[in-house]
Amino acid sequence: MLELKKINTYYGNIQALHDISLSVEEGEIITLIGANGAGKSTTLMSISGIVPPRTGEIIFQGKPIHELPPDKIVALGICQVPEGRHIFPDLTVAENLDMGAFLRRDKQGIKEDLEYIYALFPILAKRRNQPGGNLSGGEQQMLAISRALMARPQLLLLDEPSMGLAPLVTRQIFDIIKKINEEQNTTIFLVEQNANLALKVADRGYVLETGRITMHDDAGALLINEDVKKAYLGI
Amino acid sequence: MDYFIELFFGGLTRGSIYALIALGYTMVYGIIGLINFAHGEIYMIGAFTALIVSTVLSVFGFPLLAIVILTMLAAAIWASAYGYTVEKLAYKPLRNAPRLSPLISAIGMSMFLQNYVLLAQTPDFLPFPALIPDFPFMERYAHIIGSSDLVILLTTAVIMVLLTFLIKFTRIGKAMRATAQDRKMALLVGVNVDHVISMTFIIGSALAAVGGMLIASHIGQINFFIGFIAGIKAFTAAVLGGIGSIPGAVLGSFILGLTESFATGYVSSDYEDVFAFSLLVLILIFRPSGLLGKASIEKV
Amino acid sequence: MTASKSTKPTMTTSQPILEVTGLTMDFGGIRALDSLDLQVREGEIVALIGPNGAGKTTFFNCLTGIYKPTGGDLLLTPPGQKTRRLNGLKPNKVTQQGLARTFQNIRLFPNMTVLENVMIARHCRTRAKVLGAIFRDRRTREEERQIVELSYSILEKMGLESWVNEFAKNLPYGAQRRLEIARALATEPILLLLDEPAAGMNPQETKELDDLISEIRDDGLSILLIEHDMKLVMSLSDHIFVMDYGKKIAEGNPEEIRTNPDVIKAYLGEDVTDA
Amino acid sequence: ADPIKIGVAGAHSGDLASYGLPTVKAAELVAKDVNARGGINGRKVVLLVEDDVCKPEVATNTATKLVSKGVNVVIGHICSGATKAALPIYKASDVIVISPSATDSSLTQSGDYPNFYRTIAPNNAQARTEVDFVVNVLGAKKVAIIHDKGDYGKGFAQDAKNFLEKEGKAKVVLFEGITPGAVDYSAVVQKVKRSGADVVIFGGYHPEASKIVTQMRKKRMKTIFVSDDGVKDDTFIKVAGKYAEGVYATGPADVSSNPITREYREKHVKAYGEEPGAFFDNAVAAALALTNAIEKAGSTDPKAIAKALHTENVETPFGSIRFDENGDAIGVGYVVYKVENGKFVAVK
Amino acid sequence: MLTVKDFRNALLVALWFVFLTFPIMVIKINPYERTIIWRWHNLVWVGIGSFVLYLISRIYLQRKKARQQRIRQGLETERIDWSQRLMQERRIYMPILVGTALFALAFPLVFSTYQTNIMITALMYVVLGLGLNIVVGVAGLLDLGYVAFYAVGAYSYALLNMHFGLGFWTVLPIGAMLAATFGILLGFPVLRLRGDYLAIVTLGFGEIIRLILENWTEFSQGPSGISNIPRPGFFGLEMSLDTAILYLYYLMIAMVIFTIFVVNRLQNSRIGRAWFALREDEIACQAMGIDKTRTKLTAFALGATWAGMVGVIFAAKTTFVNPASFTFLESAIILCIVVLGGMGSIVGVIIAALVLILLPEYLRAFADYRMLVFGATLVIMMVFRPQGIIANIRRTYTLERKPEPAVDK
Ligand SMILES: Nc1ncnc2c1ncn2[C@@H]1O[C@H](COP(=O)(O)OP(=O)(O)OP(=O)(O)O)[C@@H](O)[C@H]1O
Ligand SMILES: Nc1ncnc2c1ncn2[C@@H]1O[C@H](COP(=O)(O)OP(=O)(O)OP(=O)(O)O)[C@@H](O)[C@H]1O
Ligand SMILES: CC(C)C[C@H](N)C(=O)O
Ligand SMILES: [Mg+2]
Ligand SMILES: [Mg+2]
Repeated sequence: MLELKKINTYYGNIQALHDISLSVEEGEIITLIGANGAGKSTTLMSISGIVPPRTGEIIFQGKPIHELPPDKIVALGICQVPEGRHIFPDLTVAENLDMGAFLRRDKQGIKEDLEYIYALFPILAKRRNQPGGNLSGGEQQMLAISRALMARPQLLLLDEPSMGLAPLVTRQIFDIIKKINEEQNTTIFLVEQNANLALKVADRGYVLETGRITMHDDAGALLINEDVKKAYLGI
Repeated sequence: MDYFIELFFGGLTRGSIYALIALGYTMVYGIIGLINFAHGEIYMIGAFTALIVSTVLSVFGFPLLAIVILTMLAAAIWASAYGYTVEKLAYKPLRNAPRLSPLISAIGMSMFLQNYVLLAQTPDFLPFPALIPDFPFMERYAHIIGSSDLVILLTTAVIMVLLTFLIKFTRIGKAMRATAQDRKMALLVGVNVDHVISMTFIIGSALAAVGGMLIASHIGQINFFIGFIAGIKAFTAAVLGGIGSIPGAVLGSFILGLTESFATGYVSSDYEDVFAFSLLVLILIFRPSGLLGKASIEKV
Repeated sequence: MTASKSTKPTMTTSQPILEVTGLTMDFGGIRALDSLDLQVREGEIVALIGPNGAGKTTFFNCLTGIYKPTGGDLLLTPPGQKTRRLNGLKPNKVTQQGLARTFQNIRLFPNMTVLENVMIARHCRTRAKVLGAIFRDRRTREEERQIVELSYSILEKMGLESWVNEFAKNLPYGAQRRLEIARALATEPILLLLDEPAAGMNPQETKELDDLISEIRDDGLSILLIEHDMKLVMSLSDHIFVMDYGKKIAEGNPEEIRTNPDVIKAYLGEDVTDA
Repeated sequence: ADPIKIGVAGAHSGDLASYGLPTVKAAELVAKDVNARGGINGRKVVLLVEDDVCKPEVATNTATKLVSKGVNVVIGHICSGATKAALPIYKASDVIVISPSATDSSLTQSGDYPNFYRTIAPNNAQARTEVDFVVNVLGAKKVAIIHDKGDYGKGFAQDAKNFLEKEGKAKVVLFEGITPGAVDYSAVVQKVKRSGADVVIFGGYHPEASKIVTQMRKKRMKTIFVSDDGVKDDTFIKVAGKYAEGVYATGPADVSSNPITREYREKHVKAYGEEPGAFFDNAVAAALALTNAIEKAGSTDPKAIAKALHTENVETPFGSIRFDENGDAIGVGYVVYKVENGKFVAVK
Repeated sequence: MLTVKDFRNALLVALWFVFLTFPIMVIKINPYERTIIWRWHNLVWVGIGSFVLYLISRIYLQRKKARQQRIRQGLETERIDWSQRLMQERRIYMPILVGTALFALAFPLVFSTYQTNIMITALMYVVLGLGLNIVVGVAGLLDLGYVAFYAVGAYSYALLNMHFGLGFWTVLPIGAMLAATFGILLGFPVLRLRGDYLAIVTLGFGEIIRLILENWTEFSQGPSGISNIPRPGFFGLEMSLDTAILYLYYLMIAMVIFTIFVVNRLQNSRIGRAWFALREDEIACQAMGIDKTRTKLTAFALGATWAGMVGVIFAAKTTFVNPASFTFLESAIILCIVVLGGMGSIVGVIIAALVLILLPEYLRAFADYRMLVFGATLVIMMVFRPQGIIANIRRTYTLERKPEPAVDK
């Protein structure tokens, strides 16, 4: 479904990604793990077209997308929940969700999805008329994920969804990720610091070190890999 | 009492004039956080285009109504084109620059446009034809409020309602608000940010042009410098109302217009601007984000 | 830290240095803190946990003067000194009284060097004025020298010495977190407030942070910690407070909290091994 | 022999250029004539043209530049403020200055600038003429005075006020400054209306004047509007259109029948293809007076020139003039004009 | 190098500008006579001009890209920004420094009085720029009314001299102090305003001061201003104009050196650090124990002090003051100097002041095109060097085992 071919991404003159190649199959959950600053978020930003790669190709459903502007990429069905949530602070919760569905035109479908989301996260329903900026960190994370879901993405890019969340919520969110993946058949590209948890829900995993892919395997296999354990699982 | 009412309407007219310009300021500020000093010049260019087009049309013998409509259209189109081009040339390359760089670019643009018109046209004042005729039914009230005052007031009211509707309920309005608050995230939900910013400049400029035409027709003369003074006042009004807020810009403009009118009427026009700016300082001391601006306690 | 503070505290019998009673904070209609009571004793690491939106950060903000609490009392008793109220003090005064904090979303001075970030924190402990700065008299020079020296030694301790002249914004995330702590330490606090220091760190990095925080405590500071990483909380804390909806719902040592049914229901969930 | 260097300073660019450029042209025309005659006492005349944009702080630089280039005399500056700033520099270098348009009374009357002359009457002479007219001819009892807060407009207004108050024949019911460039003057206009004035005296330039007159007439006010030579400009009539009818303005006496005036106006049309602009006649007078004085003095010694200016009459567009001990031209005065059928017509 | 596509785009750009400038460039109306002049030739110029300019900008961009490409492939080492190099390598900047110093000292001896006079003006703006730099560049407070303090200084001298006969040297410190006092008075209520709100309030304040000077005739003689202000004295010596200008020139040079010295020391001090930090993040700053209001006030008052001093010098130099010299445009120019120079950078501000003040002076030959070029220059400079001529470099410290700060600047 998505394929990255040898992409190189730069911030100014600093190279953040070196020849990254990876692929995501339809319907699977893959995860990208790595230390701080390894380039995980940059990978996602490259896919979304915010920081387009200087060289290399990104193919989505057979079409090259690495030269498209971000809005066209979203229109193709790739949505991202960025690191740090990026809630629109002065829009209400409801308006934030509405923004998620910005490119959609099916009023009925939007309404249904909204109901679905309010059922998934009752707290959001309760706060629907409050400005997003006043929500707590966890509430904002839920809102951010919900907002992305409102676009009905085919591929959902999640950047550290568990950051700053209470354990209970973290688990809820991972349950929901699985649920979306199963119920709506949404393909999920998960970037996570909490490698334990990520590898448990994922089908496959990639390990990123200072901008280079150093390992790639089934999630289960990575979970028991000694190097991974030492470096990322803190065991 | 009559005197009070006269001053009141005078203030309203003045306020409406400020409002038409202030709206553009506030929109641009709201979306890219830039004090667009060149906005006053866009207003001036709108007025000049209107003068040129209306003269050409009237030389060719068009009827008044056609002249008014075509002139307004032409002024709006060309002012928008200038607004659009200015953004592309002077601000877009500076999207990620330090905060003050676009401000200086704007000041430079403002000087450039002033002198451009000065050189291409004339430094002298030119008479502007009265595009708004004296309505017969207004004759009874002419000593209080003139026909063009009435038209300006109504136009401002209509534009404000339309604009509020646009921002609140339309797609482009939503996109504008999203872009204003978090540009990166707006991109990630599929908003074409460049397009939205361009649209903001285009709409703001068109409003300024309509304002420019009405005001010029009301006052009866223009030159290349009219944008500067009106621009500063309009900007003050926008801040007074809470910059970034559409109703705020209008409210701020009315308050400023009325203050100036009453200050002149009951105190002295010597200190008209002193009153205006003192009011601004006073209001900002008690409401640091303007009248309708959000008092934002930053959440940390 | 400085030599004067290296006496190791005794754990249980120590005095409360921070005493919070009935703290309430309203935002318009929302009551973010609802008569909260809480104490921190000298030399303790106290954790504050609770669901998202429980009011933990708000509590820090009230404590450090960024918000003005609607009601309640905040009392600080530095070891061997008189008790003082912190209510209504400006943030800078609070810092002067000996409270230092980090922020949930990192707030460094991104375009200043790492060393300068720490040197800034010495501001409230130094006195050079405009004239001193211009004439650079002996005292000012001496003071500057001490600032640099002390800042450098703190950075060394935090393992940041190789970055001193780098812009803060160019540091990797983990290092930025540590720099924030270093900066807080440089204000010579008696109580250190950490707001989710492990957020965004991988388990390995979290482990290093664990050691770092214990070290700081061993230097004689008391620490109040907000954190969602239970492994870190359980291994570090002497005492844990649990909040929900602005209220305290439980307190106790890690073992008590881990098994408290209210806490499990509101916060931990059934199975705590992963998180 | 060395050429005689005549500086020409004033606003040559920017929004006030239209007041300054005609002076440059006048100087050019006169210089051409003089040089065609073989110069003054065998010395050619060269012009050093410098722009001061009518700003005092720039004018000091302009003056310094002219002085360091070794000018012998200067025609200019155009605006009173700029002139005041520049004069001390000329004074320190003993350079004689003659302005075609700077009208601030104190320039000649304060005694601070013995090197200053002008071919236009001072503001207080203008105010004098105007007040006499308002009181004696129009028979006004209540007068409202407004001005544009500028050095010229306010100075004039102040003089008018002083005269009115001293004589006490009419009452000054309003004295206020308006903000030039403001979008609307309705409040001031209302105030004038309420003051019950029969006559408004305005000190300032035509753009504001036309706005105020227009608003007054639109409000159906019939108050008589009287103004100064900043308004006595055809542009005023063109801009204010029908509302200009009946407005009075003072200005230099109409000299269009004077042969010298005619001569130079024709030369201007021939050389530049258009009618001359503001203060052209005054500038021609200044240039003629200077060249004549140098010729009569037989040298460029400032003392000799000064003496010649005070004693030797010279034929100018304003007739035969010389300068009084203050430096004001004797015989250059003001008359009152009225707009009738779209033209300024001198009132007898 | 240029592709067909580039030419096609250039054509489109040219067409757009032809359309854009059509009414204003082509049609000239005479509303009195109701005649129209069509200036079609302008259209051609606009078309050709924008076509060529577009192609030039394309070539520039391509070059830049190609260079980056080569850097990436390791074919070329990255060029260090010249401004950084200038500042960092002693070998380069010492000779420049010495050269500049010699040039500055010899200037009035080599050039005419007029040139010297212009240079004095430029130097005044250098000091004004450095003063505002404390407020805007270092402390990050956007002040659009800086000219108010300049006016306070100028009128202090004018009025104190007129009424009490006080001399230049007596008033210099008084003017500075008065300006500082005004700074504090204004600062108190408004410094808690954020960013652009502060900007507009300071703009308003600047206007208020000017309007008071204009209207309160009894106090300030209104718009006709105060003339015959004496030039700076030198132990009562009578001076000719040339000598007076010479004297003023060296006085300004001394003033500039003094200002650089003070500003440099301030920046690298405890207070300077607090200002920088304040600019970066106010909340974190307070959490570090910095008194926000007080630190801002100090910056504001110090900035005002310098404006006050230069104001006194201004009055002494022109020997005449009137309110027209203190308009918003003046504040804007000083602000341009600060930003164009590179916020917080002393050398940058000096260069920018010299460029921005000398440029229009020497462009005077272009008369009417002067301000057009000036405006365009501002835009172009910002677009190509948004961080300013010389981006500010933070002081670095070298620490050996026994830490000893060494200034690297
Ligand atoms: N806007 C930027 N400008 C310059 N460099 C950047 C920028 N954003 C990231 N970088 C650099 O790029 C590299 C990769 O960063 P990235 O954010 O992708 O890491 P990450 O793996 O997501 O880390 P984290 O776990 O901290 O989120 C880092 O060295 C970082 O410093
Ligand atoms: N400035 C504010 N204005 C309005 N409401 C606020 C403000 N700050 C916080 N709140 C509200 O107060 C509640 C507590 O927020 P707080 O940030 O303290 O939560 P928290 O416990 O730190 O959560 P998390 O663990 O997610 O960071 C939230 O519901 C939030 O919406
Ligand atoms: C009309 C202006 C150009 C000059 C005016 N008379 C003055 O004295 O300033
Ligand atoms: Mg990341
Ligand atoms: Mg929190």
